[in-house]
Amino acid sequence: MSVLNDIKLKAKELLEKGDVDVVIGYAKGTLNGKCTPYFVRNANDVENLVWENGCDINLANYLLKISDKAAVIAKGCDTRSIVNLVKENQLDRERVVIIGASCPSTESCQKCNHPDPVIADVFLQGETKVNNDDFSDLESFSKLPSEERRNYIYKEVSKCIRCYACRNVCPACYCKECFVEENLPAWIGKTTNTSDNMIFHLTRAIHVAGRCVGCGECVRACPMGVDLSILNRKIMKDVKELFNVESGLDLDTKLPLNDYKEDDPQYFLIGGEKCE
Amino acid sequence: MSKYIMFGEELLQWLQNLAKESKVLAPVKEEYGYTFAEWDKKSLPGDDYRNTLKPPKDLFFPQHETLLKYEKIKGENPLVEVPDIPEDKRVIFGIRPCDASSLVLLDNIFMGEDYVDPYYEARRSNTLIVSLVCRTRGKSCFCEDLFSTKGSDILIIKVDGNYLVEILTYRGEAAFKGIGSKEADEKIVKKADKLKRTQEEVLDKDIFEKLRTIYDNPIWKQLQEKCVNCGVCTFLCPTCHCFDITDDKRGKKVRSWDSCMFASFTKQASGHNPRPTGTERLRQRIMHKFYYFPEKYHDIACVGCGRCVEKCPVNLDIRQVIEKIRGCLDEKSLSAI
Amino acid sequence: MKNPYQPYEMKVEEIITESPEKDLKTFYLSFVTDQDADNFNYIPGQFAEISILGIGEAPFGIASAPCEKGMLSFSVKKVGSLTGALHELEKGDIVGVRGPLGNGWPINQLKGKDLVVIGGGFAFTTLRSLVKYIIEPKNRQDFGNVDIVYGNRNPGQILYKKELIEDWMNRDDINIYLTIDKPSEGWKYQVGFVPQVTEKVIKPSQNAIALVCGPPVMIKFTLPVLKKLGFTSDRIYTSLEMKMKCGIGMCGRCNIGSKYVCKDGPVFSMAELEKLPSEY
Amino acid sequence: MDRKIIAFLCNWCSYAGADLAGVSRFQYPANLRIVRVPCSGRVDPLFIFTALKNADGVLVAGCHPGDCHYTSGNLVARRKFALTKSLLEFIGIEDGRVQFDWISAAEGNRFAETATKVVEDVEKLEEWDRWGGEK
Repeated sequence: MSVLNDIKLKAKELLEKGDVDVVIGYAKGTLNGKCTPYFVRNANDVENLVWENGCDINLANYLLKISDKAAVIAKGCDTRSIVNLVKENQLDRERVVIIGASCPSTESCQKCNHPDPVIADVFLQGETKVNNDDFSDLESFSKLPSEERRNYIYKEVSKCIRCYACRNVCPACYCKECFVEENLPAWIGKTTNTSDNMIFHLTRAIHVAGRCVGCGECVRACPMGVDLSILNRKIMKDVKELFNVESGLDLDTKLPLNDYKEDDPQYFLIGGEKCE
Repeated sequence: MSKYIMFGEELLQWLQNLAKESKVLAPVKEEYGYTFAEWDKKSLPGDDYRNTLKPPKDLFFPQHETLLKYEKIKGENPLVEVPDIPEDKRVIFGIRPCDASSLVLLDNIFMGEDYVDPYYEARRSNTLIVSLVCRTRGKSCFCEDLFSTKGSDILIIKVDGNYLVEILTYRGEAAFKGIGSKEADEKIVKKADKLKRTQEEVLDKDIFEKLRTIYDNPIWKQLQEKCVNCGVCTFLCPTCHCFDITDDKRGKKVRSWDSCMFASFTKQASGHNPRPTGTERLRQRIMHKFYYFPEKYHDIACVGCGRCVEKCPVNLDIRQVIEKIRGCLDEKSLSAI
Repeated sequence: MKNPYQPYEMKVEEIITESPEKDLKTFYLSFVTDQDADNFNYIPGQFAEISILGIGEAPFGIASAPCEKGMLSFSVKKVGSLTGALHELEKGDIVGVRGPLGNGWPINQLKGKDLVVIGGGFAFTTLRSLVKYIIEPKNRQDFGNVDIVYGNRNPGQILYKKELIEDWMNRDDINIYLTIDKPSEGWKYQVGFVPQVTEKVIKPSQNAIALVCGPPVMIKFTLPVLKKLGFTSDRIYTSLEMKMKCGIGMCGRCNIGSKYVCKDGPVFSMAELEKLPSEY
Repeated sequence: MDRKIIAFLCNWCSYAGADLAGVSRFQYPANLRIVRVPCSGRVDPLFIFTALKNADGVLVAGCHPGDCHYTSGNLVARRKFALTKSLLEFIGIEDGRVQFDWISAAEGNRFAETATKVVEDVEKLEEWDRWGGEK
């Protein structure tokens, strides 16, 4: 409760002083267990803010949409997305006040390594449980026969209705025109055949490689329950193992896919050594 | 038309008979929700589902479908063919009344006075709609009438463990011909009527007059603030019917669902976009459902199935949108301030 | 009833490159069968969806007139994938044509009236169709005076140059005022933007009808001029450009208010447009 | 078997290598359809995934590290390719289906060898379902 109180006080102060035009946080949603993004412009409305299990939507996304001076109430993953957006020159760090707070989620992110904000202008610490994601689930998946793995992925992506909720909620997906919408050339068919869906999901996973912070928003947003995390987490695992990078932890290092080392592994080449 | 009362066993037998000459589709539980799939013919489809994950428009206007097939032949004129128009007879059993009524709304579009979509029409004319009334409303539902008969050929209400079968159309009657079921007696009919009368109050969706005055109202900007412009609400909406047509480069002209929530929907080749931001696009969706569509076809393009409420990734609840529109100041009052 | 998605096959008979930049071409297409030619009955202002297999389909106003039997013409500016592919076509190639679609110019309302035809750039296509229709000997008596103002950035971009200068300019049953934005060597006609030229050459009128087609900025500045000349909104017509797919009022793409531009338009009076959201 | 392989070759090294293979009459199978790209860095993994909708295999080749015409295009690409290859393997795509190599302008012979190897490898694989095809 005290974290929420502090959030309200800080939000109120920022609005009253005129430091920001809007505070982006969460309010109670209309369905059980779901909170909804909330834009506070009037200091009195801070009373509607909540900070509880269900506040899981990644709010970094909204900073790209808003041109006002904004404060955002951010947990670990939101701040990591903000870090990446600043690095990619999508967001001016000076324009945003980050009210950082420990993640209140108790359910949705079992595998989160960073519930606390990595950058913040104010940090409101709460109780969190730091997990250690060892990607063991991916390792057991890898041990399945290849056909079984392929069929699983086919089965999952074939549920996709191509509503692009996964893309639109993702702070890393900010392209003005996504490859699925380009038509000169048209890269991908507009059907929901498994083949078109495969191309969409594989490409999206690779396009956010090194920038995906594993917030899980795409998984929660998917109306059809497609297992998107398996692709994203596989890439997160590889980025960590091959390039020794966890995305969005600091403002100083380059994004892993914009960077290289002379001795980066080349196991993927013909005759290259296997990756373990 | 007639009303019958049936035991579960009788209903099962009737359905099994229908299945001999028609493909019977019923809600089947899959990993992540219910979907209309071919009925196994063994036991009466259960009634423990709220609704199917995808709306039934999928069965008439599939997410993607081939409109034309073509073949390019070097040195010759290309061949263009119309694919086989679906002819198989179908029964959709257990569709919810809200969804059944959505089909009537779609008919306005695909079976209009000037043009008829042959693929949609074929499926519509080959399909018998047998709807099953919900026992209660779900937490995201806001249909006006749980017992709505619109769009159904036959409506089934569960009363005291038996089934009250209301025949609503000639097609429904034909499907019931020769069944020696008991006509429902007055007692049962009264009991069903009583159920109907105990319906709780629901959201009043009539905001037509209000919408007439608030096109330029700042409320749209406020309403869309949390919207991420994905296509969940439109794709899962039983009445949304926008589509795209593309050539797949491999001999097919394909129609696929599209959404007014996408920036690309109205963006012209020149780069000009008449609805450039989320504000215009959300306004279009709401205005279309509750103002433009009623103006043209005299009916609201929302049946209250609640799928958009349930699945919106940011909990942008259309019921709240309607409430906020109802409560907002119209242009006259705004300018008076 | 014919499957509304099935196109007629048409053969490219001739291609005229209209502009020195080569980004504007007029295609003359003939029907492959006589039966198709008989079935395709249209009025000026209607449009058709032209398709190239494997690429796609896009709407274009019909530039030919109904009296030009057996053929259709379209002027196409190269902007996107389909128009790009159209520009690659050669004589003898086959394209698909679906139509006629939409409502054309309101011919019946125009009868007995003086007409002011105002066009800008490559949007002159369906206006050419209209004028061609009007000057047909059997139709000419149905209409009053016809004044045409047609503007372009420079002389190179004028559509149907040969016809306009060699035929229309020499007729005494219509007045045509060609204009370009800035003076150019050898140019003998009007100079200035369409709205200014309109103000200069068109006489005020209480019952004439104006038909306007051109880039949005031209329309924007021409409307006040027309108002000043006494044209009320119900006597000004224009044709809207919208992204369209199906052309038959189903796909929803060209929906503005309760209208579908493809089916309820593309021709609208300004009075009608004033009642619609300005989403075009 | 007539299997189709799409080869994305960088303009400065690998494409020149293919050219040299041709000029030097080093034989390689005709199943290869070459797409010339300015740099291996231009190869968006999307190209690979999309190519596999219509082809049975993909070869991507660029300049050897250190030789990139744009200094580091292939070094940045190297990270992308590492992830792509690993992802493909993870989801059960056979090792031979998509292959990568560095081939210089002088390595006409190596180009022919690589091309032959990739075609032979793909021919040994089971028929490719083109991403599950049309559902």
